Amino acid sequence: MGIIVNKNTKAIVQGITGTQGSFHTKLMLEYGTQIVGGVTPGKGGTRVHGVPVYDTVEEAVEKHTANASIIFVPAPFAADAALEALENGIKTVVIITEHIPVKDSINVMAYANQVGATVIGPNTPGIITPEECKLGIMPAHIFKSGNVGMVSRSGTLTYEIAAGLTKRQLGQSTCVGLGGDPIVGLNFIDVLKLFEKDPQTEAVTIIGEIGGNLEELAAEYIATEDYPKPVVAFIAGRSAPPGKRMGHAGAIIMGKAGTAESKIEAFQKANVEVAEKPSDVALLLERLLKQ
Amino acid sequence: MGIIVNKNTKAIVQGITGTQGSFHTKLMLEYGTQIVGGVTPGKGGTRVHGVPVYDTVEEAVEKHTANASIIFVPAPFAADAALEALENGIKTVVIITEHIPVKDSINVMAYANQVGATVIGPNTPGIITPEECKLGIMPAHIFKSGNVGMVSRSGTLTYEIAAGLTKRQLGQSTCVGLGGDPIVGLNFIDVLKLFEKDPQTEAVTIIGEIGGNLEELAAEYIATEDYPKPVVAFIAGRSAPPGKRMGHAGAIIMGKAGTAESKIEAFQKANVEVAEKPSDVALLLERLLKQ
Amino acid sequence: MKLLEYEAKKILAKYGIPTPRGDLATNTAQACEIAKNLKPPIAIKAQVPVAGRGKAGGILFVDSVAEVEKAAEKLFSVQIKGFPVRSLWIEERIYAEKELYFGVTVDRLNKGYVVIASAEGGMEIEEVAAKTPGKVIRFPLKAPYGFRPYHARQIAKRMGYTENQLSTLANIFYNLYKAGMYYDAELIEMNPLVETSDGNFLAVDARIIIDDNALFRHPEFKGRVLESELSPQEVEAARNDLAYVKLDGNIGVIGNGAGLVMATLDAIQLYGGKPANFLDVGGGAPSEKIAAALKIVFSDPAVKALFINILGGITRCDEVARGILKAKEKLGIKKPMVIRLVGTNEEEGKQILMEAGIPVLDSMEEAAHQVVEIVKGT
Amino acid sequence: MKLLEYEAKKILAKYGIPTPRGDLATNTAQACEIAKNLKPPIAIKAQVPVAGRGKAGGILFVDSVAEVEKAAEKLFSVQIKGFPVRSLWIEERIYAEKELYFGVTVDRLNKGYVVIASAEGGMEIEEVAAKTPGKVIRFPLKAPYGFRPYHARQIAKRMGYTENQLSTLANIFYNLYKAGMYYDAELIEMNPLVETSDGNFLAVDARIIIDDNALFRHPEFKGRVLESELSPQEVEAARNDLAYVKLDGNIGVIGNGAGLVMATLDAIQLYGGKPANFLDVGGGAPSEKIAAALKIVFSDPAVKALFINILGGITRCDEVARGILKAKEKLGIKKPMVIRLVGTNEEEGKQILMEAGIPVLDSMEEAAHQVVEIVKGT
Repeated sequence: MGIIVNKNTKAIVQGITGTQGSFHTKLMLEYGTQIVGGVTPGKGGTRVHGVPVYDTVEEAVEKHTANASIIFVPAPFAADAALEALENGIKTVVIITEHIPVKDSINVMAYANQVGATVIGPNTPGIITPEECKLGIMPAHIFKSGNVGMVSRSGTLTYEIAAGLTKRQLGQSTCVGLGGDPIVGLNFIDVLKLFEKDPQTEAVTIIGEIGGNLEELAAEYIATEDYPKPVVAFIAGRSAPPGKRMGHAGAIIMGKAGTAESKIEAFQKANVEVAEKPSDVALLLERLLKQ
Repeated sequence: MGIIVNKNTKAIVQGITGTQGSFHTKLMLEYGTQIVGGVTPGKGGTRVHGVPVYDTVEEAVEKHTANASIIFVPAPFAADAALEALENGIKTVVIITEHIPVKDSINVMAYANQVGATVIGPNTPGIITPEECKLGIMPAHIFKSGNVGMVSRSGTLTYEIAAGLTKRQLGQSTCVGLGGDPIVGLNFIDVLKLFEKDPQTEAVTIIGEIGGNLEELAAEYIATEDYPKPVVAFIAGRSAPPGKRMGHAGAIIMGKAGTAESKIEAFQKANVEVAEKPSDVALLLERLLKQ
Repeated sequence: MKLLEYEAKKILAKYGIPTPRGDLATNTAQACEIAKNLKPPIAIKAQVPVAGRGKAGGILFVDSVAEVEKAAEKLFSVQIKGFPVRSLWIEERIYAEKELYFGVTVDRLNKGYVVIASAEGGMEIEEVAAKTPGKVIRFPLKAPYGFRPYHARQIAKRMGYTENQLSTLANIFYNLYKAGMYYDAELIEMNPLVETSDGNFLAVDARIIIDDNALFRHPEFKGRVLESELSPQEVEAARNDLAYVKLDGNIGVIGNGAGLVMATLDAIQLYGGKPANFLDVGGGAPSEKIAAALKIVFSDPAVKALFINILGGITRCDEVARGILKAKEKLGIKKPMVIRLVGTNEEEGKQILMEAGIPVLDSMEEAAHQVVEIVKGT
Repeated sequence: MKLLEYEAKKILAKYGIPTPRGDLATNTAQACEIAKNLKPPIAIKAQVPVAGRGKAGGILFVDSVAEVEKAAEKLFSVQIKGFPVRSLWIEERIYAEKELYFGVTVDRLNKGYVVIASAEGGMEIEEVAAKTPGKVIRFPLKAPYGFRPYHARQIAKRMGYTENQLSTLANIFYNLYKAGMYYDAELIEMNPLVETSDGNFLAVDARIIIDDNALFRHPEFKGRVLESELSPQEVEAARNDLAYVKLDGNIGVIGNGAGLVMATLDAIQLYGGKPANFLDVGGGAPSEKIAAALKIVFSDPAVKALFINILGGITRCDEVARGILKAKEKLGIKKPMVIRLVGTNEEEGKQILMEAGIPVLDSMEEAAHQVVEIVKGT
C-alpha cells in the first residue's frame, strides 16, 4: 500500500527522450515501476528502453490508461507539460524539473486543485513506495518496505536519513519529496493526513529545513488535531546565519517563522521529538515504535 | 413566481450614479423592484433616489444581503464589475452595458459557470417578471402578469410583441432579454428549461433573429425533448440579404444556419408555430392556450 | 474591424509565423520595384476588405518580373466586388504540396473561443466542412485557460503530422492564437496555410477581424477606418453613430432597435414593398440624431417614401417628433412619410406631428401596409 | 534578481505609478547637475542591493542644491552593509502626511500570490505586522484570476480611503500588480507609499525581486548580474553553477544537495567546529565541477581543513573522487581533507582515493567529528 503510488500505478514519463528522462526511465523500470509510455513531442513512434513514445499525453493516456506521470521536461516547458497531464486526466503528477518560474507553478497548482489531482514537486526527487513503485530519481537501494512514512523538503538529506533507517531495519511505507521550490503541490500537512489513513504507516518522520513556515504549520496541525501516529522531525539549518528575508512582505507573512529555532520549538511544543543529527531519527523512531 | 427574478429579489445597481444607472434605478423602484443598494467606486456614502451607494460590492452585499445585480457600468469596466458581483456571491447578474469586448464577456461567463451563477446579457434590455420585479430598462407599462414566458434576442421588438400580448389580455410570467452580443450568459435552451419548471408559465414565445444558430438549436431541443408547453416563435430578418459571414471559420461553425429561412424551417420541423408578423404571436398563443 | 491581407501578414510575421516574401505597393512603379527583389513566379494581390477576392479576379500570377507591370496596372484599374483597388501586395508565389486551414473565432454556443483546423484547407474549406465534417477539427477553448502549446500539438497530431513538422506546425498554431488574443480578434485565420514540397509551412493568406468593442485597447488602429471603402451614406451614418445598411428597394426605413427595424423590413416585404435601407437609430436618440437619420435616408435617390417606426422605451417620442420636423424643414422634404409612434411621451410626440400636419399611426403593420400602398401609387 | 531602487522606480513610472522627481548619478558632478533641476529639499540615496539602507546611512537629506555635492561625495566614499556605492538616486524629498505599505509576493501556504497592504507602512512595517496584525491586510490571490481592479478598490476601502483617493490608490495598487506579473516578480513592494498633505500618493521607495527562474522571459536583464557586488568566490561559484555562501568559520564544506550540506554544517557545529562556507555542488556534478568547488573553498585563507560529504544518487562517487584528485594535484593542496563518500559507484570512488592515499569514511557524523578534531589540533 503506502500512499499516492503503489504497485497498481501506471505511469508515463514526460520528456522521456532527454538524458535524465531516459536514464531514470531505465532505473524506474528496473525497480519494477509500471512505466507504460513516454511523451516527447516530435518523437512519437520511437521507443526508449522498450517503452513506446508518443507525441502527446492524449495518445499515451488513450492507449495505456495511465494514471500517473513523471516530468523531466526542461523548465520553460515543464508547466505546460504538467497542465497537459492534468487536462488529460492524470491524477498524480511528479515534477522532477527544477528552475520552473513560480508564476507557472502557481497556475499548475490552481489547475490541479480544480481537477482534484495531486502534484508532487516541482524540484523534487519524487516519491517512492519501496518495493512497489518508484516515481523519482532517488537511489533505490537505500529504501526498504516498512512502516515509517517519510516526508521531506530536501533530496540527499532524505537519502541520508532513509539509508539510516534501512540500516537499522526500519523500512518505509512511502517516502515523499515535497520539492524545494516556494510553490509545491503538497505540504507536510497534506502528507500527514494521507499517512494517517494509510494502515501500513505506523510512524512518520518529517524532514524539514530553514525557510518558510510549513514546518511550523505542520507542528500546529499535529498538536491541534492530536495526530494519532508518532512523529519524529529533523530540521536542517540550525547553524545557518539569519537568512535573507524577501523584503517587507516576506517578513510580514512569516513573522518569526523560518529559522531552525522557530521550527524546532514548534515541534517540541507539539510533543514531536526532534532529532539532533540525521542518524538520531532512526534511534528515536525505534524507541517510539517499541512503545 | 416566474423565473430568475421575483418579488423576493434584492438587487443592487452597479454604476448607479451614472445617467442611465440613476434614471433606471428610479424607474425600477417605481415598479416595485427591491433595489437595496448601489455601487459606484468613489461615490460611497451618497444616495441615489434614496438608495445608499457603496464603493464596493463587498460592502453592499454585506449590508443588504443582495442576491442580484444590474450593471450600467461603461463597457471598458463592465466585465470587472460583473466579476466583482459574482465573486461577492451575487447569483443573478444582469448586464445592460453594450459594446463590451467579447474576450471580456468570455471570461465573465466562464467565471459565472464556475460559481453557478446566472448572467443575463450583456447588451440586454434585462428581465422582468411583471408586477413583481423588473431588472432592466424595458418600458414597464406594456407588461402584465400572466402565463406566457417570453425569451428574446432583441429589445424593442420584444416590447412590440409584449405590448401586443398585453393588449389581448395575454399576460407574461417572465420576459427574458438574452442580449444582442455574440457571447451572452443564457441561450434559448437555458430559458426553455426554466420555463418548463415554472408552474406559472403555460406557453412560451421565442423571439429570434437572423445570425448565429441558437434558434436552430432551440428548435432541435424542443423536438428531441418533446417540450411539454406550447411554443410560438417569431424570427426577424426574413427580408435581409444574405448576411456577411465571419470568415471561413464562421461559415464552418454555422454551416447553413443563421438565415431566417433556416431558423423558420427548424422551428416548423419541431412543430413550433412561427408567426409571420409580430401581431400574429398573440393570435397563435391565444389559439394554443385554448386547446 | 477587418484588416487587409497585408496588415494581417505583418502581424503574423511579428508573431514568428512564416509568410511568403513580399511587400506593399500603392502604385504600379512601386509594384515593379518590389518585384525586382523577389524570385518569380510572383503573385499580385489586390488589398480589398472582402472574402472571395481570388475568384473575383483580385489575384494575378505572373512568371517573370517583366509581367508585373501589366498585372499591377490591370488590378489598379478595376473594382473587386465593388471596392476600388488602392494597394497591392506583391509576393513570391508559393506552390502548395498541401493546403491547410487554421483559425480561431468566437463560438456562441460554448461561450468561448473555438479553434478550427483542417488538413484540407484552401478555398473550398466550407464545402469540406459541409460535406465531410470529420475532416474539420473543432476544438472549443475553456476560459480562462485558453489554448496552450500542448493543445496545438494535439491538433497538429490529429492532422496527421509527426516529428519536426509536428512541433513547427504547433508553434505556428500557438503563435496565431497568441496574436489573435493580443489583438482581440473575433476571427484570425490562415487559409491556406501551405505545406511546401520540402515540408515547410507558410501562411499564404491570412485574415484578421478585430472586435470593434475592444478597439479602445488598441490605440494603434485609431483613425484607421477606411472611409474610402464606405458609401457616402455609410460614412454619414458612422459619424452619427447610426447603423445603416443600403438595400435595393425604394421604401426608406428608420426605427429604433435592430430587431424592430428588421421586423419592419419584413413587414414591408410581406405587403409587397421593397425596403431601400436598414437604419437603426439605437436607444435614446435625441432629435438631432433623428434628423441626421432622415437626411441619410433621403440622400438615397431611390427612396420614394419613408417609414419611421418608433417604439419608445429609452427613446422619447417627443424627441423623435422634433427630429422629424427639423429634418423636414431643413431638407425641404416633399416625399411622403408614414410614421408609427408609440411608447414614452407618445402623446406629446403625436401632438407635435399632428400640429405640423403629419399623421401618426399606432400599429406598425398597418403603417407598413400603408407605406407600401403609397409607393405603389406613385 | 534584486533590482536597485532606481530600476524599480523606472518600472513603476512605466506603469503610471507616481514617484518623486529624480534621476540617477554615477558621480558627484552628475549628482549636482541633476539636483539643479529639482526643487529642494533633496534626498540622495545610495543604490545598493540591501534592505535597511536608510538606517545604515545610505540616504542623506539636504535642504539646498549647494549641499548635494558634499552629500554625494560622502556616499560615494563609503560602503553600505558591505556594498560600495556605485550610483546615487537624486530626488525631491517628499514629506509624508501618512506612510502606507503595499506589496505583492509569493505565499507558499496558499500556493499563490498574496497582496499585503497597510495604512501604517514605513520602516516599522514588520513591527506593525507583528504587534498589531489587524493593521495589515493579507489578501491571497486565486490563480488564474489574480488581482482585479475591484480587489484593489476593496483594499483601498479597507485602508480607509474614499472618493477620488479610493480610485487613485486602487489604480496604483492594480498597476503595481500588473508590473509585478509582467516582470515575474517574486516580490514587488512600495514602502513607503506616501500620502502627501494635499492628498496625493507617491511611491517614495520601491523594491522588485525578479524570479531568477523566469529570467529567460526577460532578455532585457541579460548580462545585468552585478559581479562587482559579489565576492571573488561568489563570482567563481556562479560561473560554475555552484551554490556558495561564505560563513565565518574555518572548516570548508562541500556536499551535494542543499539539505545535506546544511545538515553537514549543523553536524560540524554540533561537534564544536565552525564551518567556513556552504557549498552545494548540486546533482550529477562531473569531476571538473568538483575540482572547481575545491578551488573556491581553498581560495578562502580562513579554511584550515575541508570536509567533503557526498551521498551519491545522480552524483557518481568516482567522478567526485577524480575531481578531488584533479584539484589536489593542480592546486597543490596540503591542508587536510576529510571525505565521506557513499552511494552510486561508491567502491570505485573509494578505490581511486585510497590509491592516492586519501582515507574515506562512511558516516557523515563520524567524518564531521573527525574534521572538527583535526582543526582543533592545528
